[in-house]
Amino acid sequence: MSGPLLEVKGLKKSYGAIRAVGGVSFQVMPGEIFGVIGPNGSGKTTMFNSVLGQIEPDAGEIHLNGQNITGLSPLQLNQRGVGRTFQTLQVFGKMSVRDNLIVAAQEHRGTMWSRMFAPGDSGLGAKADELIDLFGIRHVADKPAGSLSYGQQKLVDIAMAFMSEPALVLLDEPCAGVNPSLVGGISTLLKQLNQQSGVGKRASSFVVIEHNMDFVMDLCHRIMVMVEGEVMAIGTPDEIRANKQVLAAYLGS
Amino acid sequence: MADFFQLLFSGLATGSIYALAALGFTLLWQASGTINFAQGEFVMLPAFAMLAFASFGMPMPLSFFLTIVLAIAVLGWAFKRGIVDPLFRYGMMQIVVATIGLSIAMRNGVRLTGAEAHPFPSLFADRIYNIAGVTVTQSDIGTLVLAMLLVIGTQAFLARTITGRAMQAVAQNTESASVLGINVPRMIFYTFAINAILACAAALLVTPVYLAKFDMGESLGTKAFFAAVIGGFNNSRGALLGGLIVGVGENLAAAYVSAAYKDAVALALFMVVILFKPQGLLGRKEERKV
Amino acid sequence: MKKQSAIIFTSVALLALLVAPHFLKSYGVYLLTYWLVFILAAMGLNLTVGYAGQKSLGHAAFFGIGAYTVAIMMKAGFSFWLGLPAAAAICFVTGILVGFPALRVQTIYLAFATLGFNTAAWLVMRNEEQYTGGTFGINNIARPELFGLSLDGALAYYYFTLGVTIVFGLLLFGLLRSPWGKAFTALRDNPIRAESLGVDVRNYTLLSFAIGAVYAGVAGALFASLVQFIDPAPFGVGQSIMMYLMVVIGGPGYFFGPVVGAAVGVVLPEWLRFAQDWYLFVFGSAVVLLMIWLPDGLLSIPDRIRARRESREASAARAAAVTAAAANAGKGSGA
Amino acid sequence: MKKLILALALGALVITPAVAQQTIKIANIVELSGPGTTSGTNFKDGVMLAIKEINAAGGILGKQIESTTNDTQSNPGVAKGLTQKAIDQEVFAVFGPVFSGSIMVSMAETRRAEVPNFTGGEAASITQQGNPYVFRTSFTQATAMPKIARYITDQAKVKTLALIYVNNDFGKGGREMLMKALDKSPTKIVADISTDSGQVDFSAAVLKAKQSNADALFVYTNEEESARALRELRKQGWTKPVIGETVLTSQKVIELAGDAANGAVAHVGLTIDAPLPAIRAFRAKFEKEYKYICDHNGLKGYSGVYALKAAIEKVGKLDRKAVAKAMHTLKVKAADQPGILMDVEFDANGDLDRDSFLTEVKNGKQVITATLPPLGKKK
Repeated sequence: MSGPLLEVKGLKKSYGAIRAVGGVSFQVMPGEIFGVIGPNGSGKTTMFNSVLGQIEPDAGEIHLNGQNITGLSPLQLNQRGVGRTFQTLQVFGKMSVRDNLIVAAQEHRGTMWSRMFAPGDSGLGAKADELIDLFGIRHVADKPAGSLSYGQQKLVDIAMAFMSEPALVLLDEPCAGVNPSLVGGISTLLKQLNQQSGVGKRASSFVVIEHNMDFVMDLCHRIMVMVEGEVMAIGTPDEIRANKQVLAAYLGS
Repeated sequence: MADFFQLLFSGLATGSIYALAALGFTLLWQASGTINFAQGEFVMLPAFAMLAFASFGMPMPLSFFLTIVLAIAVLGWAFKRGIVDPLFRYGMMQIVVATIGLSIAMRNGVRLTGAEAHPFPSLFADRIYNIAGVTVTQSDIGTLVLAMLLVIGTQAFLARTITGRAMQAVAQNTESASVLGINVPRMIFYTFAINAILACAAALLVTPVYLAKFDMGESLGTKAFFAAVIGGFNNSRGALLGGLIVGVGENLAAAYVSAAYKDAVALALFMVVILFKPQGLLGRKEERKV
Repeated sequence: MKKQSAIIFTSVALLALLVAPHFLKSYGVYLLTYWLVFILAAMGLNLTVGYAGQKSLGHAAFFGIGAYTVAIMMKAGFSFWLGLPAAAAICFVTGILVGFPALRVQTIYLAFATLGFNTAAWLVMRNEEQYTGGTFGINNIARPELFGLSLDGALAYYYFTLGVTIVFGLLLFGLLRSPWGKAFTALRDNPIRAESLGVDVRNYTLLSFAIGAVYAGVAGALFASLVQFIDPAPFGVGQSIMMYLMVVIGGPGYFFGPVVGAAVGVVLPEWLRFAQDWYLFVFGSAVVLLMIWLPDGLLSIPDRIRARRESREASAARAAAVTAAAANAGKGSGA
Repeated sequence: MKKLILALALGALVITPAVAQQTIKIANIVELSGPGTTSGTNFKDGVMLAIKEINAAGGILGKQIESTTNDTQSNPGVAKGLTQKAIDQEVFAVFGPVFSGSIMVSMAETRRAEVPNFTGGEAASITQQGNPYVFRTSFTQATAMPKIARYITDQAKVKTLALIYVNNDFGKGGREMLMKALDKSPTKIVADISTDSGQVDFSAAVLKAKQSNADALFVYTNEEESARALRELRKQGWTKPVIGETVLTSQKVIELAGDAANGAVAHVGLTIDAPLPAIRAFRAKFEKEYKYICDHNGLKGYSGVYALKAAIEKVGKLDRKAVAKAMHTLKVKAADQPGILMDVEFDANGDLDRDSFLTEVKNGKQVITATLPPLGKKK
């Protein structure tokens, strides 16, 4: 019964003569935090965007809970419980923080027509408050998101991905550009969210791309190393740390 | 067949005029993301300036030269500093509205001097040639040749000279251009200056046909705008192609399709281009930024 | 606090609108009605452009479609009350069709596409003479009756228009407060992120056009009955650009932006007539200056004042912190 | 800037209510911007010149004329508001607008308020609605076109005619009237070519006319477009007759078209080049005052004011209803009322009739080749 939540099989994508991803396969189990690391240009982002429906892979299949989701649009993926964050800040700058959180989940409440003229918070006020408190952004909750500091916006950005209680969340460099003092906080938050610290009603799985090695090693249950579009290794943080090949690739041969 | 060539040639002559005005559109768009809805008025003002200088008894070349100097100052420098610079960072909406306001002010300002159309001296002799059943005037040929030369000359300037290349670098990527040590504001000003000079040249060529009138910029601006979009808003050669297509297209349509719907042909092409090749026939693709 | 002052302001304005015509002669009443019609049209455009971020330069086409629908139907013997919903329905469908290009192209290219649509609509209005009267236009368009009351008088028609504007204003207000409003704003601020959060970009884009078009269509219907004559001229690209100007000058994305913007577009030129021959020159220059002064529109003034106050407070706080730090540093070096 | 301040001051003056009944208030509601600018400006200047003269000569019934001028932007919606404004200010008469769409809405307002309205419009439909308060200042197309049609068929012996018209209310109205007038005649229209207002390139239009092999071409467009059409005709070697109505042989077209205008023939209701001393004097006065040569619209405005003056003097008091009534069937002789320029007769619809001219451009000058009697006299 407890098969993989996400299964990627033989994913391939080329841009002209340049092969970005050359046959990547992996599985993410329910409740697992799955890290993806690799040098720049190793195909992480291409793999990520293929899973998220931003680009169409040349070959391979992607399954969610055993269902084939290859080629579905970002919208359809979201409707099937896939959330994501972006590498760069992607909050709705002119809306308040609270509205940012509400809009992040409202489309999962009822139909489009039932939402017409419905109350503005879609019954998501309590949920939003929960996350606002969890993320410690209560003092800025009513300010326009665009007016916050970078770190605060990053927190809002991450919180938005969890508003609709997704089964799978893909996080693209959640620590990029963040003040080192905040990195630990984000790690703790993600762990809490993963262990359903009163937020998710079911276990959620994460896929995390990140360059910050300490962060990945601390957070993830398993880690996949990608080099030149191929999977070099998949294993627990300890296994990866001990892998000579990985060390060589990272330190440069 | 002679009829067809008659239409084709007249269309080319008219189209080269559109191209000249369209070129200004594309230059400003590339350099500063400005869509200048007052572009037609930018041609109308120099026409009146030249007439004004001429009315003081100045010879045409001198009044043309003085008009260029004035245009660089007003339509180039003052326009950039006064309107584009303060609004640049707010984006397209604000610049569009400001240039609309500017065109209303310019048109109605000139109207105060009179609502009459004034004849304008042509550069060319009033002579007609008959080539294999096709009649052309010297001014048709002259306008076509001069307009083409101006478009090609501008192209060559942008592609061949150091300044021109620097201007193109700025148009393509402002940030890396400034990293390379290019004086970005100056290059943008040069673009505005060139636009002003082209407007003066266009005024010299089109006014004998369009006649100097306060609202002459209205239809010229619209046609040039269509031409620029069809050819490619971010490509100077596209302006030439677009201008000629619009000029020839409306003539052929008027003769062979329906005179009342002659604008619909350019329009249909315009829509097809926008929907299927929004960067224009010759434009390069712009990445959609996340 | 902000809410309260908004309520007070709105009620005072409404009261003024109710009372004002009694102090005005027929020209003043006509001008107010004209203004209301353009408020309604600009409200629709504000939804499309200001809230949903779809750059449309074809709004006057919907305005014209609404006007012609009512005029043609009334000439054919149908009631205004049949024409009005027909105008709204036709505009809704056309709006959806015009929205499709917005799924392919954005920003200026969308503006170009809508501008092209407007030109095409105008050509049809001018050339299809058997239906639209061509350049002769349609004359003697009647004003409707409401519950047996004739709306023929200037004052009656004013109150009728005011009523329609308020009803549609409330509907829009309700819509914008609902989840739809947030979805539109999300679409404007960041369509890619919005889609990744489950916002159906396609549906909301099309609806932003369609609903905006309905407002323009209803406004057009009221316009036809107000002027009692229509020809293609006021439905061309120039009018679209003027409507766009009204939205941007008023403040795109501000609910009351169209009210202020339409005042600038409709009432200001009339008021400037004391400048005689100069009035349009002054108007054009005023638009340029307004834009440079307030690029986010006239209704951004309160926000701007607030932002200025906040930045002043912040810089004061910073200065205090610096002084304190300096004092500390002084102490430290002194010790 | 000084001008602006002056304008502001004037504006303030206009707003202050005038002393009732001491003056005769007239509102100019004309096209001073948009596509109708040239016509509207000429019309207004004509009206203003007449007012100035009349005031200098002691006014009408000893009362001075006071005028306001407002721009319709060539937009009927604005024209309607301005007419209401004029009525609010209790003007005695309204002059303008010239565009038929605008006059359609403005005359509905003036009718309701029973204010005489003098229009420069030529569309036949204006006076076909039974509105007793609207009056022409020129021929309607319904009067002019039969006159020119008679010339085309009887004198020029044209069997087949090509027609180039401008696709606006003016052009289309003229086209319909001409077609109606030629309907029963042996002359057939073999090419019907629409052009746009502001059109620059006439090569396709002229080519189509040539292809039709017509005996003659009728050109019915505004001044600038007429000039461009004439140039294109010459370029493409058109040698057959070119015929027009009023505009084609006007001073402005000759100025703009140069040599290409030579040979063009047109019927002209009231022309600045008429060999009449009154019109010569008017032309000189107008040019001195406004620094340009006025077209027929200037004459319309000017003579319109004098027609109003004649009607008021006939009634002997400032009573709008009585004046409007007197305007119908009013006959004014230039001998009694020099400002009317030519003898004129208004009918029960508010249409006017008088002598008109057949003109031809010879050596860059408009020459009158024949004087045509009023249409009514022939019946």
